[in-house]
Amino acid sequence: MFNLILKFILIMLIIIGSISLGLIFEGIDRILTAKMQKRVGPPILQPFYDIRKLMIKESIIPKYAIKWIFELSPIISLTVSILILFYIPIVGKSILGGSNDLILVVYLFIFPGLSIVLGALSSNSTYSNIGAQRLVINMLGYEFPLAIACFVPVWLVYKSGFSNIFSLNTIYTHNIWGLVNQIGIIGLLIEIIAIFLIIAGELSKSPFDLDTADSEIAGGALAEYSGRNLAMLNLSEAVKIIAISSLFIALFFPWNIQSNLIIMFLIYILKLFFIIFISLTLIKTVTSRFKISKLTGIYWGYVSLLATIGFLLVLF
Amino acid sequence: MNRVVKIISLIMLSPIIIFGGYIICHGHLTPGGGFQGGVVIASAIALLIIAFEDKIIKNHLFSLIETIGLTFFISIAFVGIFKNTFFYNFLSNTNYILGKTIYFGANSGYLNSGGIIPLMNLAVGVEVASALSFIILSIKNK
Amino acid sequence: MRNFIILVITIPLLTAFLLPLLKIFSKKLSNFCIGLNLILINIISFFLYKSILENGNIIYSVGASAPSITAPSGFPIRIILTANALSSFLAMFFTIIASLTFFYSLNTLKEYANLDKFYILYLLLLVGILGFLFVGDFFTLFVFYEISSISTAGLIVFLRNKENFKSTFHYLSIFSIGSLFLLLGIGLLYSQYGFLNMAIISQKIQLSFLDKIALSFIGSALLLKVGVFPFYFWKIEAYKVSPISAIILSILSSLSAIYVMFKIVFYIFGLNIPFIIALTLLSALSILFGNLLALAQKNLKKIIAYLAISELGYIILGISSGFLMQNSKFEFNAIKGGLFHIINDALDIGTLSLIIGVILYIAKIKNSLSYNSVSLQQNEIRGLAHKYPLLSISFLLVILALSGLPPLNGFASKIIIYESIFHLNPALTIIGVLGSILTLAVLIKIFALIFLGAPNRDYQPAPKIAMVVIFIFLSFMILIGLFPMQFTNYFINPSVKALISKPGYKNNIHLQQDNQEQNHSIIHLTLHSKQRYFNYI
Amino acid sequence: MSIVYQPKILLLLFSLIFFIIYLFYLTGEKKYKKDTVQTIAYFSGKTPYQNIKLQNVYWGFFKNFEKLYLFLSKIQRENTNDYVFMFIIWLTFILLTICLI
Repeated sequence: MFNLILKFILIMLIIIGSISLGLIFEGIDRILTAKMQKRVGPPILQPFYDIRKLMIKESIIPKYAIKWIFELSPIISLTVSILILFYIPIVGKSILGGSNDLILVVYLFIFPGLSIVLGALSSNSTYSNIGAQRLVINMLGYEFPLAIACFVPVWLVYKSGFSNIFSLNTIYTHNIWGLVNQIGIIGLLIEIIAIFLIIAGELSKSPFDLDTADSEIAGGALAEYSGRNLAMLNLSEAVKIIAISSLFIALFFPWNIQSNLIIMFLIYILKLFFIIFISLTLIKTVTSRFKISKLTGIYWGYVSLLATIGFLLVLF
Repeated sequence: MNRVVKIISLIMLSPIIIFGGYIICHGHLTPGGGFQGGVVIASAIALLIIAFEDKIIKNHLFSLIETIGLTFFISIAFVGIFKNTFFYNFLSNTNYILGKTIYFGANSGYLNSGGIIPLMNLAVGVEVASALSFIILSIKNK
Repeated sequence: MRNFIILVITIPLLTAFLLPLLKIFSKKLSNFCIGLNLILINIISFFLYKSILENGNIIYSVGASAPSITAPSGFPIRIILTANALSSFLAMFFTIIASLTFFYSLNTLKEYANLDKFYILYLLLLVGILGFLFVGDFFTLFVFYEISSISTAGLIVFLRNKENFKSTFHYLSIFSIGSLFLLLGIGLLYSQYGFLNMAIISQKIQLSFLDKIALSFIGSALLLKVGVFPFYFWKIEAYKVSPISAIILSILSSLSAIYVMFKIVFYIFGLNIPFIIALTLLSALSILFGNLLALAQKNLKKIIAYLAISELGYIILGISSGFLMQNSKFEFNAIKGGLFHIINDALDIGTLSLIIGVILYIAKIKNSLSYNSVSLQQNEIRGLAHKYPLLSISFLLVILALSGLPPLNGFASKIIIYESIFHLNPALTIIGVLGSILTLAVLIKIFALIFLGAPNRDYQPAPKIAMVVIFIFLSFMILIGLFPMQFTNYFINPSVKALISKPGYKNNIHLQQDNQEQNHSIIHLTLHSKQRYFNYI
Repeated sequence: MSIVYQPKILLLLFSLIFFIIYLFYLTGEKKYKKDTVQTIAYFSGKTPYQNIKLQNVYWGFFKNFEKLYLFLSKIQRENTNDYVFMFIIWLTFILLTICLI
């Protein structure tokens, strides 16, 4: 019985921790972009205030919308984003370690996108239809280089003869930078560049934010959401930032000091900040939006070319 | 068709059918068998159809005969299961009907010797005759 | 107990021939008889599977107690049927699906003109499928190849309008050439070795140049029947116009053709490495191009065809890469993933086509081509989710299962395939992940166009029995998805052992020693009488 | 190679988190002014709402791969000697792979 309560507390801890961590990092992201554009920027807890305001507002359901899909999909998108964090080794081992949870995590990342698309399509408004189709094109695009990037460390672990090669724990414990020679180091660096583009694409941030393109299609996929539904979507957005970057931390930046939990967690926060700063704030402020007719060309062409070059270099 | 064709076709009907029957029954001895004999009989029926513009033959009759032939074929095979295996030649070497045992070497061919093979030829002959005449009839009706 | 093999094949044959007689008494009686015979086959194939699990494979020679009792001239020309764990498990599984689709078509395909003719062809196609699984010698392989292709042609032309005639002409012209090449290959083997029995030929074959030509003819004729990427064009023509239950049965026939192809390539010709490498490449291509083409289709039934092709690509990818990784520890898992995916694919594509059949029934779209497969162009069907929540929930579950998302059964088999293929070449796993995301995009497009949006006209109420059949399929999918390990341990592992056991193939089934006096026929003297006769599969 | 993918735990965890999030979701505001102008889908132009047309579903994707789809549609033309010709081509491909290598 005691064991159950412990588990329940652990789950609650992870839910609240991931949501608040995500919102804090979103706040930091907003401040940094503001600073880079020479303006003051909102207070650090601004995302929390947004969420509380949204929870108070009315959550309107459009006329011809299908009620149950429209309401359920934001909640499913949030729950699955939190679920991913249980499979990723953040400090020591992941909570739910398995022998092939890398493929599971790659597939679980499709769920939030899928539920937002279904919710947007069910809201029966032209803008959200177009936004949802663009989100699907975006998913089609970044899934290919994401698969390549995720299977590079698996190949390294396989080449040096470990078992259970698809489990994130083995990749996290065996530091892949040690398993590779000089050419491989260059390959991994190229891979990291590709990863920053993939993270920006996954979270549909600036160069790839075609589905919520504010100027073109007024809020895009989330045009019809308001009130607590929109709050759920913002939360799922925040948790996805944490999830995708902690996946790539586990894969590509596993250095850590073996001491008590708090120091290891702080190092994890530092790595998280490093990745989010480069992949989100830096790329967001620097680049502008790609055209939709070029999006998959860029993904399947340049980004996956970058990833495959990295993979080939690692092969030597 | 005028009267001459009708009478000639009626006269020619019986030799054709008898010849077809001969081919079917002697299937296990002489060349030809169920299929070839059935085609001969179907040509006789075609003769009738053309001569009398099918005043007398209805086509659902043929599909009935066809199914009878088919089910007869399959049921003989199923009877074999009780003896040993499917399609088992339970009549051969039993010296009963169609079961005369034949010794290795040249012989003039005995009619009641094939076991269930003549029965199979009979079933296939009936089925093919009715199927082909059904086809000829439907082509004519189109 | 020994006769179960032949009963599974011949009982549907008997009912197919009896149908016109039964129709004279009453339509109800004929439908009742078909249902009864389908349930009978289910029971028989279940007991067959159980008996094979207990006491090994079965060899059954039609017409004589032992395969070696032959004509005096000395070479054994016998119809021989063999069943191992894999083929009997597939037979049991396919009969369950075929009987469920029968009850489904009773409900939704009522408006067909002369239904009993339809069910004759339906049962003949089922005989063709089951025959493929139990075939033991080459000529019966050719006979069942002909039966299934002619009955599919009959099912395509069933609706008798212009489009159907065109597609049947395409279909028949391709398959006559396909069966020609199959016969050519069999003739080459027969002329060289004098035997038609697969076991003897596998024993005596020396893989000369002529044998390789024969293998390529037989292999490509069977690949044509399977319908993977390069040989898929007849499938688009056939599925575009044929009724839903015919689509499901022809999917099952391509799955059983996969079993025969791998049996022949693996057992009889010995592992021909270039052919297996070509198969892996073709299946990777079929995953990609199957999905890419499905994205651009306007016709619902064509989309089913393209998705079926891409799912076949996964199966062949799994099995052939398993064969390529000979005697390494990943071979067992790769083949296990491939076979497991046969079951999942049959269920997923089956449910998808059942749901699309219900959609066509609801929108009162008869099967003449102008309406035949609703072209999504004119948005004839819209906003079904408002009035049919159950149907849209089942379609969402099919989206999850077909594109292989975690909780359901598609993912359970794909994860095994990806793991074991990675050791052969990581590019195959990447193509697999890409294929499943493309399938997801296709299914979202159908869901958006048909289920969401403002409803434009009133629709018929959903047919009761059809929905029950769909829920049975869905419960199968959810059960397999939630308990993949138990399912594979009990069902799939013995089948994989049966497929892999190449050494076992030769000597694990000894001819039932038949000590009646007929044994001392000439064949016994000619073939080194001291040693046991032959070792059969 | 222990394949330790437990769907049951995944589903259990999913439903637990879903339940907790749903509790948090219920604290939000539920009421909204029904069938007022609010609920009509937002559209800046004058033309009334049309459902998605098939031609422009995934327009960006097809625009990107236009040449590929042109080539693919050339293969699938509905005449018989095209199909037979393709079957012969692929037959020779398999013949060459088996016999020559």
